[in-house]
Order: sequence, then C-alpha cells, then structure tokens
Amino acid sequence: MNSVYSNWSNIFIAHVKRDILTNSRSLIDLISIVGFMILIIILFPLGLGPIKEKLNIVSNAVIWVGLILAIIPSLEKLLQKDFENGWLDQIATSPIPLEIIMLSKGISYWLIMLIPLIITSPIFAILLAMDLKNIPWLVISISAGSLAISLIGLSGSALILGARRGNILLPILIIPLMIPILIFGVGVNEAIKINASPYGNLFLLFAFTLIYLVISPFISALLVRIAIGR
Amino acid sequence: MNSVYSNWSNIFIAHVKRDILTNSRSLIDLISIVGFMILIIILFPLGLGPIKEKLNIVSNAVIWVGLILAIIPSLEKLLQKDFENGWLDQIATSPIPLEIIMLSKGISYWLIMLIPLIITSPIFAILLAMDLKNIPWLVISISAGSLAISLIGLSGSALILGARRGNILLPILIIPLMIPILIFGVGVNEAIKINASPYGNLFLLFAFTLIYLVISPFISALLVRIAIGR
Amino acid sequence: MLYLKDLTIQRGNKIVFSNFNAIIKSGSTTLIKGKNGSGKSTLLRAIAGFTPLERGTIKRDNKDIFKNNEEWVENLIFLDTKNGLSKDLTVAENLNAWLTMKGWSSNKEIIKMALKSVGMEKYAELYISQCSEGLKKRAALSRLYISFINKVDFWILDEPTNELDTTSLVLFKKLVFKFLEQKGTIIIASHDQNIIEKNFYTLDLDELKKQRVS
Amino acid sequence: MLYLKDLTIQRGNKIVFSNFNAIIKSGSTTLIKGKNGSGKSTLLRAIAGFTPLERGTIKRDNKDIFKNNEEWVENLIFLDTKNGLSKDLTVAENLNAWLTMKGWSSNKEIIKMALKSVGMEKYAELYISQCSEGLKKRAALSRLYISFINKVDFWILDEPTNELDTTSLVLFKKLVFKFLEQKGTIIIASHDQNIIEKNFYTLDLDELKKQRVS
Amino acid sequence: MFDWLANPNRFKKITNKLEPSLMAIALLFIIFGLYFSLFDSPKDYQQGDAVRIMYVHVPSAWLASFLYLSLAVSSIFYLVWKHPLADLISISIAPIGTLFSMLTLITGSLWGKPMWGTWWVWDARLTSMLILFFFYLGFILLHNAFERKVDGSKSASVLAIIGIINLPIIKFSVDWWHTLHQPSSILRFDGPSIDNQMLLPLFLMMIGFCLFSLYIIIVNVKTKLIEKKCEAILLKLNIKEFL
Ligand code: HEM
Ligand SMILES: Nc1ncnc2c1ncn2[C@@H]1O[C@H](COP(=O)(O)OP(=O)(O)OP(=O)(O)O)[C@@H](O)[C@H]1O
Ligand SMILES: Nc1ncnc2c1ncn2[C@@H]1O[C@H](COP(=O)(O)OP(=O)(O)OP(=O)(O)O)[C@@H](O)[C@H]1O
Ligand SMILES: [Mg+2]
Ligand SMILES: [Mg+2]
Repeated sequence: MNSVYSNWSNIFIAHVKRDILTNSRSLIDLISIVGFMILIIILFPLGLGPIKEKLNIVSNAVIWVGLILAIIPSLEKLLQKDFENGWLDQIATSPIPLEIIMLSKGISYWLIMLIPLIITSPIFAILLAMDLKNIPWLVISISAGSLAISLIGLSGSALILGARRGNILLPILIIPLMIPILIFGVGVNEAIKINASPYGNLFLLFAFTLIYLVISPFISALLVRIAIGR
Repeated sequence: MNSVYSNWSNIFIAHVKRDILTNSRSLIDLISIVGFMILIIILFPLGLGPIKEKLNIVSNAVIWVGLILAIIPSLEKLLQKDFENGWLDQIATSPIPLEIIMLSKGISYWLIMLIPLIITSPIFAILLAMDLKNIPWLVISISAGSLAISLIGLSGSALILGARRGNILLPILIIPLMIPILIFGVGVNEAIKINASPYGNLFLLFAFTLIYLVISPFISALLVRIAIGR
Repeated sequence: MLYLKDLTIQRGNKIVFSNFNAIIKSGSTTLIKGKNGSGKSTLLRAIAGFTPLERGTIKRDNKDIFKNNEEWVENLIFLDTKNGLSKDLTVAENLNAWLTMKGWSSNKEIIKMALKSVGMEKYAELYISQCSEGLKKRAALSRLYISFINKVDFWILDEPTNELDTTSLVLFKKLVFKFLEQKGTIIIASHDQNIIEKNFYTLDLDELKKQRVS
Repeated sequence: MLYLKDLTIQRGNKIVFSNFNAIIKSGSTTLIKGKNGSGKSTLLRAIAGFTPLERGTIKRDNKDIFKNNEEWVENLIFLDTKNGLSKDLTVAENLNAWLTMKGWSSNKEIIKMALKSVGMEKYAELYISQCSEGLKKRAALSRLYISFINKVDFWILDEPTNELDTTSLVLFKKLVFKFLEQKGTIIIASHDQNIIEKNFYTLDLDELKKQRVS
Repeated sequence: MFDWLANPNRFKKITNKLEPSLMAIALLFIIFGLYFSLFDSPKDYQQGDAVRIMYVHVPSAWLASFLYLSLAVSSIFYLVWKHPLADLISISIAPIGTLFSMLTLITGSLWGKPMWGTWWVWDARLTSMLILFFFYLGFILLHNAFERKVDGSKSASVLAIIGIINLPIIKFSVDWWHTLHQPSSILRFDGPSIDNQMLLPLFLMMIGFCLFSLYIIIVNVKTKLIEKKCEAILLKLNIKEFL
C-alpha cells in the first residue's frame, strides 16, 4: 500500500497523459478549438460592422465572452464520455483519492483546450483592432483566469453527469460561475485603458483560481461519486 | 405498400412527435435554451459595462451572434444520440425516404429550440436596451432566419456523425455557413435604424431558408447513410 | 431465398469478407457462428442493406436488395446489440415510435400485446434509462411480435439473447417458432448454440474461412 | 468473508432490495442468478462500493467497505457491461491506462501477457472503436490477468461472458480457476448457469425474494 | 479528360514524364518573377517598396480561390463517380489551398501594416478570404476525423460541395454587408495604376505559382497512390491471417 501512495504523482501524470492521448491524437484537434474561437470573433465584426473604433470598444469584452462560449461545447464531454463508457467506475476502484484524479482532469483539460487559446490570443486581439499596448495584458489576464475557467468547467461537467439534456443544461449552470472571472478579466484591460493599475483585478483572478483549485476537485469528486452511485 | 406512401405525412408528424417527446419532457427543457441565451446576453453588459448607448449599438449584433452560439452545444446531439443508440439503423429500415425523415428532424429541432428563442427574443432586446421600434423587426428577422439556422445545424450534425471529437469540430464547420444569415438578419434592423427598407434583407433571408429547405434534407440523408454504412 | 454472391466487405481498413458466397433458405433459421471478430455483425449489417459492399451482390429472389431497398427493408426487422431505444422515452413510447416509423398503425392494444409477448407488460411505463440490461433487450425484442400483425417476412438478429433470463429466453423461442410457422426467414448471429432447436442451418464463418485457405 | 447485512438499496424510486442478507465465502465463486431486473447489477455495484446503501452494512472481515473504501477497492477488480474502455485508445493503451490508474507498474511485457491470456495479442494495436463486441469484452477481461502479478483478491464480474466465443470462454474459465487456486474470491452475475463448473455457490435472487414473501 | 486520367497507371505514366519538367519550369517562372518583382520593377509612388508584396499576395489570393473550385469539382467527381483518384486529388489540393489562403492572409497583413497602419481590417475581401481559409481547414479536419479513411473522404467531399453552394452566397453577403456599413475611407484601397513593368512579374509569379501547385499536387497524389498500394499489400497479408 505504501508504494501506491508514494507514487501519487506518477499516477497523476499518467492520468493527464491518458487524457491528452484520448483528446488530442493529432495537432489538428488542438487547431480546432482555436479555429472555433476565431470564428466566434469573426461573427462580431460581421454583426457590428467593420468600424474600427466600434470594434476597439468591444474587443476586450468580446474576447472574454468568446473564450467562455468557445469552451462550452467541449465541456459536456469532459466527464460524460468516461461516465458512459464506465471508466469512471474503474477510477472509483483506484486506491488514490478521486479528488486527485479530478484535479488531473482539470489540469489536462487546461493543457489541451486553454493553453492553445492563451497562445493564440494576440491574434484575436489583432482581429478586433485592440490597441497594441493592451495585448500583453490581455494575454496575462487570460493566463491568470484560464485555470479557473477549466476548473469551473470541470465542476459543471460533473454536475450534469447522467442528466437529461446535459449539453444544454451545462451552460446555464456554469456561466453564472464564470461571471466573476469575466468581470475581473475584462477589468484588467479596462484598467490599462484608463491608465489605472491592473494588479487589483489580476490579484482577484489569481485568488479565484486558487479558490477553485482547492474546491473544484472536491466538488467534482463528490458529484462523480453521486453519479456512479446511481 | 400503397397505404404506406399515402400516410407519409402521418409518419412525418409521428417523427416530429417522437423528437419533441424525447427532447422536451418538461417545460424546463424548453426553458433551458432560453436561459442559456439570456446568460449569453447578460455577459455583454457585464463585459462592456452597463452604459446604455454602448449596449444599444451592439444589441442587434449580440442577439444574432448569441443565437448562433446558443444552439451550437445542442446541435452535436441532434443526430449523434440516435446514431449511437441505433435508432438511425432502425430508421434505415423504414419504407419512407430518409430525406423526409431528415426534414422532420430539422423541423422538430426548429420547434424545440428555435421557437422558444423567437418567442422570447423581445426580452433579449430589452435586456440590451434596443430601441422599441426595432423590436418587432428583430422578431420578424429571427423568425425568417431561424429555419435556415436549424437546417444548417442539421447538415452540420450529420457531417460529424461518428467523427472523432465531433463536438469541437462541428462549430468550425457550421459557423461559416451561418454567416450569410447573420449578415442578412442583422441587416434588417440596421436598415430600419437608418430608415431604409428592410425588405431586401428579409427577402434574402427567406431565399436562403428556401435553399436550405431543399438541399439540407438531401445532404443530411446522404451523410446518415454513409454513417450507418460503416 | 437470399443469395449472397462474391461479397467483399470492408470494415475500416480491413477486408472482413472477400468473395464470400452463401445462400439463406427462406422459411428457415440460419445461425451464424464464428469467433469474435470473424464478421458476423458485419455480415448482418450488409444483409440489412446498411453497409455498402465493396464487390458482389445480395439478391432476394432475383431482386438486388440495394437497388430495391425500400421494398426490402419494408418487411424486415433488424435488431442488434444497439437496441435503437431512446433513453428518454418509456418502453411503450419507444415501441410506439418504432411502429409509426415503420409506417404501421399503432394502438394501445397492439403495444400491450407486443410487450406481453416478451413479458414486459409490467414495465410499459418505465423509462428506458431506468431499465436493467435485460429489460432493455426485451423492450427491443417486443418489436418482433409485430410480425404477426403486419407483413414481415425477415428477421435479422444480432446476439438477441445475451442478457435474457431463462423465462424470457423461452418467450423469445416461442416468437421464433411462431414466425417460422408463418414461413418467416430468420438470420441470427449468436455464440449460443442452443438458441434454436429445430429447422435451422448453421453458417460457420470460421469453417468457411478455413476451407478457403486450404 | 463478505457479510451483507440488512441491505436496503434503492434505484431511482424503486427499492430493489430491502433487508437483504447474504454471506459471500472467501476463496470461492458465487454465481448470482435472478430474472431480468431482479437486482443483480445493483447488488454488484453496491458491493463494489459504488451505490450507497439506504440501510445496512457490507463488511469484509469486520471492516466496513464504505468506511475503509480505499483499502477495499485497492485489491478489487470490477467489470460490468460497460467495459470502461476509451474508444479513442488502442487495446494496449487502454490496459496501460488502467494499470497506472490502479497504481500498478506497467510495461510491455505485462501488457503482452495479459492480452495473451484472453487471446488478444494480435489486436493490441487495434483501436477500441474498431473492435467487435466480443473483442471489446476481451480487452476488458484482460485486466483479470493482472491479479496474478499484483495483489488482487476479489473479482466482481457482471455478465462477463455474454459476447465471448467458445475459445475465449475457455480462456476466461482458465483465468477463473487460476484465481481460485490463489484463494481469490469471485462474484459473478450471469444468466449462463454453465459458466463455472466447480467450487461455486449460487445466490438466486428470485428464490430469496420468494422466501421472503411466503 | 478526367475519366481518361482516372486510370491510376495512365496517370502515373503521364505524370512521370511531366513531373521533372514541371518542377523546373515552375522554378524558372518563380525565379524570374521574383527577380523582376524584387529588383526590376518600379516602386509605387505611394507605397514604396511595400508594393513588392503584391507579387506574392495577388497570385496567392487568386490561386487560393481557384484551388477551392478545383477541390469542389474533384469532390463532386468523387461523390458521383466514386473514383478514389478524385479523393486523392482533393486531399492533395486542400493543404496547398490552405497554404495559399494563409499566405494571402499573412502577406496581406504584412502589407496592411505599412499601408493601413493595422494588421487587419474588416473589409469584404479579407473577410471572405478568411472564411475560405476556414472551409479549407474544415475540409482537412473532417477528412482526418474518422477512423476509416473512406468516411472522412465522403464527409469532407460533401462539405466541399456545400461550400461551393455557399461560398458565392457568403461572398455576396459579405459584399452586401460591406456596402451597408461603409468603412472609413483611409482603409479603402484604390488599386495602383498597374503599368506593364508591374504586370510582367505579376504574370510570371502567377504562372509560376500555378505550375508549382500543380507539381505539388501531382507529387502528393503519387505519394498517396503509393501509400494506398502499400496499404493494399498489407491488407492482403492481413487477409491470409484472416481467412
Ligand atoms: C490580410 C489582409 C489581406 C487579405 C486577406 C487580402 C485578400 C485579397 C484577395 C482575396 C485578393 C484577390 C481578389 C481577386 O481575386 O480579385 C486580393 C487582391 C489584391 N490585394 Fe489583397 N488582401 C489583404 C491585404 C492587402 C493589402 C494591405 C493590400 C495593399 C494595400 C492589398 C492589395 C491587393 C491588390 C493590389 C490585389 C490585386 C488587385 C485586384 O484584384 O483588385 N491586399 N487580396
Ligand atoms: N435509474 C433507475 N431508476 C429506477 N429504477 C431503476 C434504475 N436503474 C435500475 N432500476 C431498476 O432496478 C432494478 C434492478 O436493476 P438491475 O440492473 O440491478 O437488474 P439486473 O438483475 O442486473 O437485471 P438484468 O438481468 O436485466 O441485467 C430493475 O427493476 C430496474 O428497473
Ligand atoms: N470501424 C472499424 N474499423 C476497422 N475494423 C473494424 C471496424 N469495425 C469492425 N472492425 C473489424 O471487423 C471485424 C468484424 O467485426 P464484427 O463486429 O463483424 O465481428 P463479429 O463477428 O460480430 O464479432 P463478435 O462476436 O465479437 O460480435 C473485426 O475483426 C473488427 O475488428
Ligand atoms: Mg458482433
Ligand atoms: Mg444486469
């Protein structure tokens, strides 16, 4: 038994590896989330008209809202697939705590879906005519909030396990939870725009991430236990 | 055999009924898409700040973009569920043409998902501080474009049947197809704003719906046949 | 009679059958045997007209089943391990949806009798999501009963008895015998040799493949 | 020994067991029988520690399995009709993921031998999405072999033989006997009475319920 | 023409002869084109040296559109006549189309920075090019999204055909959108009065790019044919073990 507990971190890494393997067989899978995000971005100029000043005003908000909406379709499958094929049952017979496994799920989701979006976020900013000086702050704020977004997504995805029409229920459950992140995330750049300090908002983003880092694995594990106990 | 062909319309209605039954057991199912849409709408004032003039400028675009993004998570399941549980196999042993059944799928999707959104669209407009005189035109333009949206969604959902990671692939495939609807849909209200005639855009929306009404059932049926032939 | 001629069927990148020939006699049961992965399910899906052939023809009494597809599927019942049941509908609603999908009239009486024929009358109002594995299978098998009300002359069944308990196995066999009495043709793929006791032929895919190699 | 005491278990709104008592002997096979929907799968999931009890206790040698859950599941292998295989991974990758998930070391040699034990060595590189039903089941069953390498003393198997062909059925039985030899305990739910030939007990849920009524 | 070429052997025979010379000619055109465009063409009186981007940008833009048409046509051939060669051609065209549409976007952005002061504006033409890029991307993604190659080929072909119906509509709607909201006038580009000295390198580059794509497509198709043959051989080996 001792040997098992001593290699938690190995098991953790193994879980992350499996998730990455199942979800991103090829580079192409990584491209598609970025493509989706760019397409969301395209929709706004098409709707609003191409006037640069108009776009500049909304760019910050649109990128954050787009980010939240872009990950929603992928969230539903985050745990649902493993639930349906019985893998979560198998995980429940693992000697390492479910909380750790859930954390690994959150981390691998972040690696697969959020990291590509962080890396490409300057492109979104350019498309929406954001001022160049704001772009670094955009990247920083997205980086700061992205882990919280994944972890909230994880909890949401655990919440709808086995629910009917979970795909449409999920957004309703998680968007409200995302709102603080949206507000602080947007706030970073709005502060820059008016030459105020962005650190307050940035700090709050980190605080949020930290809170979710602590509670999300517990909540998700609890919900998964309930789901497989049905 | 004759009797079968004479009651196509009955079978059509029966299919629509089944879909409605599976997807909207309770009023909550119908409300949830509206809830999602409202949440999307709320994100914008939160991101942009609550300044009424700013909102008024973006309201029209945000509603249309929100509409397109709101239905995406539900599209993946439109055919996928029936594919996985073998119902599409059963449908393939029906004596009525698959094209008709696909049309019924498109229609029932429209009834379940788009009609609630059309009915509640004035609420979205009010939330975004849209001018009152524009609201009727918003409802009209959404009504005119909604069927095309469902039918494009249907084809997209047939396109990814059995694909790996279809949920994240789907948006990339269908958003480009939705662009004309977005442009003409937004155009109706933009025309009203500058006191021009909205009928040109409206006419184009209808024309577009008509095109999809003709091609979407064929494309979807073709793709479904390919999928069950695997 | 169903003539399978020179079939070549591919699944994924793998050729599962090449130049396969067989004849299925009308009014009889054909039991398809073979080891896992030998192609039983693939063959059944091809016969049902789902999987397109790389080469070859499947003809029923001189009519190609792919060319006359609507005629062929109209009188056919196909059941495999995916049951084609919607989780969000009850057992009765599922049967009802299936009946209308097939273009047949449906009423409470018919549904009740069909469910009774597999011992499911008690479960009519149960949602499929609440059914045990065996109950789901029986909900799917209840469709077979419809053959005695509407014109059905062919059954294609892929491992229909896997989850059944002993009582419902007996009920299933009863349905089979009744269908054979009215000159129906049945193809069953199964690992259970004892599934059928009389008037049946076996098609052993392993044997056939062995012969071809030697 | 596993003591099931005064179990009351609910599924949905239905009480499937109420005040159910049984003892599972160590080092033996217990075959759980019962008609469809009688609660076999429910019972197995409760014993595995998944389904919480409304009332009652399940104890292994005086240790409550829910309270000492980590200890209990560590040496347990649970397999049911959902195989717990990811479609997007190959047979070997799935086994590998499972091994590390269980906290056991994994290498090519072990995986090869495990797959060989169920006759799957040829299919190691096949994606699960390309496997036939029986091949999937065998990919899942290959986990049992790990019991002979790591410390496992309990198997819970829900209808493990449904899709198996005759050769793999023999292989499965070999695994069972080998496990019994090393004093393992097995609970199997199955409709197939012939699954096990020696050293087994039956727990007939129908019988038990009948007794309680009378 | 297509039917006649559709025989893989004949295709190989002809292309074997064509291939080396094609490469050489393409290179020749591109080298000369590059020489003229970089060294022997006039600076634009407004744009200065930046105008030289045009000689890559415009041929790329043109080829990206043209290649999509070819992609759609070969997809139709594939779906209707089910000839596997047509699919090989489609999937060989797609990456090149993606490449050229990306090249257009990148050179356009690079050009836009000195000319318009931004990397990107929402002009109708740029927007349609971006959407075209997504059609290419969608085609490739869908082609690879299935376990079995044939499925991907079929689904992606259907997508290409939907695209052919939709691209004009999209283009048309984007133009429509453009006219509704007139962009600010600095952003409008009034094409430079093209004189002969600019036209020549443009022409050379255009032909060079065309031949170059043709060359790549042929090489691609040939590799894919060989790949297929290998697969077939493997399949046969497999059958032995199988039957
Ligand atoms: C990312 C930015 C850009 C994109 C996506 C883009 C796209 C295109 C496309 C699709 C065409 C082909 C039109 C046709 O076939 O007729 C084109 C042509 C052309 N573009 Fe661009 N463009 C971009 C930026 C620019 C810039 C910054 C300039 C110069 C100021 C420019 C100058 C031209 C010229 C001179 C032509 C050819 C003339 C013509 O056909 O009218 N483009 N571009
Ligand atoms: N989610 C649920 N809601 C309500 N009832 C349920 C639910 N899941 C299962 N049941 C009921 O619980 C009972 C026991 O189901 P279980 O799956 O344990 O049966 P089983 O003995 O394994 O049957 P089978 O032989 O068909 O596999 C069944 O009557 C079933 O209808
Ligand atoms: N999508 C696929 N891609 C590649 N190969 C496949 C695919 N689907 C099935 N196969 C292969 O085709 C062969 C036949 O499969 P099939 O399901 O017909 O077997 P079966 O005889 O029904 O087996 P079982 O007894 O296990 O149900 C198997 O070897 C399987 O691996
Ligand atoms: Mg099978
Ligand atoms: Mg069970």
